[in-house]
Amino acid sequence: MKTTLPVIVAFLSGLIMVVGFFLNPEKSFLGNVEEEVLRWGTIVGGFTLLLGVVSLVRVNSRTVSQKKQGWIFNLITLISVFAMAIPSMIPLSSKSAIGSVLYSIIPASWGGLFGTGPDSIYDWMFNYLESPMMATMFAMLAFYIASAAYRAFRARNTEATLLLLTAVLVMLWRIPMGEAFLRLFGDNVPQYINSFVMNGVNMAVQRGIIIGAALGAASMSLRIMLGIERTYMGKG
Amino acid sequence: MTFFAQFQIWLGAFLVLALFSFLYKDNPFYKLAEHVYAGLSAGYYVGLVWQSVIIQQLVDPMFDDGQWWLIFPGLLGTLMFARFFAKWSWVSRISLAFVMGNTAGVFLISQLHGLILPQTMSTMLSLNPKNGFAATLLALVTVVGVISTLIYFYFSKEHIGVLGGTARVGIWFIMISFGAHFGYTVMARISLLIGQVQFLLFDWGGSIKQIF
Amino acid sequence: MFDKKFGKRYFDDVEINLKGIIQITTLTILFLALIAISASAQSGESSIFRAERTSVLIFAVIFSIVILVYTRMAKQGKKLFVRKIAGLDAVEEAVGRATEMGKPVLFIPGISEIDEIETIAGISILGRVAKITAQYETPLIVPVRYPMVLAAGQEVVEQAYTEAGKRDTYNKDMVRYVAGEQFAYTATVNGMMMRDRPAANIYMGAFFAESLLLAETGNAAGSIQIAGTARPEQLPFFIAACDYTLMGEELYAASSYLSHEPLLLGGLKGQDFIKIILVALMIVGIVLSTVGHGEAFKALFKSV
Amino acid sequence: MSFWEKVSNIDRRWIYFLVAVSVVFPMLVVIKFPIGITPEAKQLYDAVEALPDSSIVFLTFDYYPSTLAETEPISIAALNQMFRKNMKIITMTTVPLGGPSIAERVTRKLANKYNKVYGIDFVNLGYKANYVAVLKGMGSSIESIYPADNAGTPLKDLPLMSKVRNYNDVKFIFVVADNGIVDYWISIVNAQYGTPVGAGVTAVMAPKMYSFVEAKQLTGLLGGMKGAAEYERLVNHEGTATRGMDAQSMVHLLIIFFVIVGNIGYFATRKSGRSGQV
Repeated sequence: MKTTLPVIVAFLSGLIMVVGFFLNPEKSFLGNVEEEVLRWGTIVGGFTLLLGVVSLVRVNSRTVSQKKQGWIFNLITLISVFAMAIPSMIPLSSKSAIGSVLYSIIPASWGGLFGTGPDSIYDWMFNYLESPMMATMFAMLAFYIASAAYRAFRARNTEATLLLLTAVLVMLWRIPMGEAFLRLFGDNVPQYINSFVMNGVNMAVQRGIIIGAALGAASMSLRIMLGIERTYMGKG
Repeated sequence: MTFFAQFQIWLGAFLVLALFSFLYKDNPFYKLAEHVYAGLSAGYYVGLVWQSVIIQQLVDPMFDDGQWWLIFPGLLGTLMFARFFAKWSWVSRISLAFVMGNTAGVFLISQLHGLILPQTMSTMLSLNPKNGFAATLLALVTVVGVISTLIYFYFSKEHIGVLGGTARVGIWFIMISFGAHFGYTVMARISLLIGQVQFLLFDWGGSIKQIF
Repeated sequence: MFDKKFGKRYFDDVEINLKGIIQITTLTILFLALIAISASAQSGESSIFRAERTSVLIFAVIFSIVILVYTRMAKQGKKLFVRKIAGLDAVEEAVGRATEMGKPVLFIPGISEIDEIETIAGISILGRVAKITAQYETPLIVPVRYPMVLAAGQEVVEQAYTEAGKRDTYNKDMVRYVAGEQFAYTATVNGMMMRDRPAANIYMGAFFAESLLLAETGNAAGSIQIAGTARPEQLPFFIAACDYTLMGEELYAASSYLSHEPLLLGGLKGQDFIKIILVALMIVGIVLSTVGHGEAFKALFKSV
Repeated sequence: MSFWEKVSNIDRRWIYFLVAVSVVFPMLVVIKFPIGITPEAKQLYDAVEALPDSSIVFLTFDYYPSTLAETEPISIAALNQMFRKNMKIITMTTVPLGGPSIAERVTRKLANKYNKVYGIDFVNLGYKANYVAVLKGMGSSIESIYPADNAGTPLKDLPLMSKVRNYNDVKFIFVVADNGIVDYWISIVNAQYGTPVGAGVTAVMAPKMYSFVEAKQLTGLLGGMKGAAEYERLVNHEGTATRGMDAQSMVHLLIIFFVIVGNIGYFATRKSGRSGQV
């Protein structure tokens, strides 16, 4: 029961997708079922995102309540979670039951602050706290790339040499001065990089990798549907 | 600039600098920013799922459009939380299995239909020299690249003989492609660094000038 | 009987029968659909079957049969050859060095959800790594980004420790949930690397822009690093910053190779078989196109 | 320790420092390297330029605030070109956060510059969830997807929107994106409704887009900050991308320099036989 039922559920929800693909949606009952199941999938999938939040809150509250070393930082995490989450969940208008109670206490003009709209607290925190940090993490990569290039891009063998030569060539090609430099070797050199390196070799390799990865993903999907692969089920 | 606009800039600048400080050394400011970030991102998911999934896709259609049957995905979603109760955690497998099966079904077909077949087809290029030298050369590069890459990822035989030779060409092609990717990514990351530095120099710097 | 300790790998008889039934049902449905389509295609009217998708159906059927046949062969204990993957020994070496130094091993099973094939491959390699750390009694840290991965990871590690007879040294916090957002996760793991200074960092799974952030920090912390991912856009960074890198499908191959799990092995062999078919088809198509008769052949691969 | 060994084992913080210097320096001391134009950028510019004046065009803001440095300059340059040609612009986004407010901020600023009126010369539709449904739905009727604009004004009260029913009334779609949404603009909108699509994307995405340009599914392509700078030069408006290109060039050259020095060090120390393994 504990494993059989999930296997059957996985099989059926997958099968509907597969069979639905081959049927005409206007002509068959299954076409509509497919659409509905997909919708269910997005809804149930949304809940899995919330699981992470629950785990995070649990882990951090434990540290805080036991006053483990550095618990103050975990408290900050908890405060940040709620500061962002709570305003986003408050209803925007007085239409619903909770909303009508809420807006009898606070002015209705505050409504815009809640939810996830353009003027909300949530949107503000995203734009002015979270995104600068996200952009900074990306920006830090520039430093790391430089140091990785220095330490690791060594012409140790043919493969490494090809990698670093192409990288240098593309970096040159993408900046004004480099492009001018490349033209010294012939007016069409930048165009050749475009067509042979980017559209030629690069595209071919991407295609080979795409095909291989797709085969892997398809065979895994097949095994999940058939209940052969169950790593995802975790502990019973 | 209003006080609030100044405040926004200073807050942003503090967080940016706190994260950048990790480049020198791990320190309490980085640790602070790291923990704020972890919390905010979790809160972000709550808002996203609450508004765009629970309200827009579940509650509104159920109450406004009378789509009562959405109670089932709602229940399945709620069952996910059974995971936190040891005795009932197996129940959450049903919801998970639903999502996994659903994804697997979509994937099985989309990978075969959307990727493998069309990509295989577009590799069937004409190598006829009458298409012109450049076009033929490009076609040849593509064909050799795709096939040798596939051969490199063939595991059922040792890579010796013809197979080994082809695989070797494959790895060369692969390295060239990775180099190109590296070059492009370098460009993207530097641009974002430039963006952050522009923020610090001009926005925050401007604010500092105005204050002092 | 179903042995809870040894988990999912050992099925009881009822389940094996069930699987057989499911497999047979699927194939029957696919075949019936095939026949129905060919029948409806002849009648010419628009039917409930999409005749234009016949080629996809045929390919799907062939694909499924090949994978299932190889899986069955692997399960029956047929010897299936998989070439040795360079760099795999490095995993054991790295754990050995961590033991000598008395420092932990950090393992990251990628940053994707459990429904990603790379994550599953990563988790299965984790099982193997955990077995080695259990034998050497080396501390193991596994930060994860999703609760589902947490559950699967904990189970695999616990099982490895039990199998190695070191159940008493297993600790639930070895696999821990860190943060949900990509860079929040990265920021936290980077902090861990600088504070705990693991001797070896092993990255196996799906990685995105954080690949280099992790690998460079690990390098700065002086750890041996081994990476494996199927994402082509991240591979250059792992290649640049790690000591060994498994590229693309090597990750999947490694997980089958290490685990000697018949199910994984069978899948891998099946994919290899299909790959050869595809290459053959490509060559036929190229030859036909070159002599100017390719369009009809290519049309077989087209569908809406 | 020999000189080259010392150089090879330099503290990485020196490298970080040099990167920081080569980003900051060109911003304070402007050098202005001339910017070359790629055929893909020219193609995009020409396509927009060739449209009749007052054509109705789409401009999307499909990006998050974290990639503003690469994407925002493209939007600004495109708006300059479009407003100058007196085009009627409809903006929208498939990105929930940041997208709607960026669109609002950027368009209003440019509209003030060119004295354009909201509702007549431009409209901001804002964000709606489930992008596949949005892109497909607008093919039959924009109003069915967006009953009201970003501010909540019903579309029928906006003079511009009374002239637009679906993609058939739109002459060009200029997508600015930092995520996979471009694929759907191509595979759904361009493929099924035939409206030409041009794109400005982040540099990470650009390599993949080449195959779409080649297959003529995409009319022109701008890749990353370089692409943005090219477009700024084409529309003759110097913005943050052009100013950033100096810094971009400096860091590229610095990294190339690192690769060269690293390799010299590698071969020098390898010859002396003391370190061969890295």
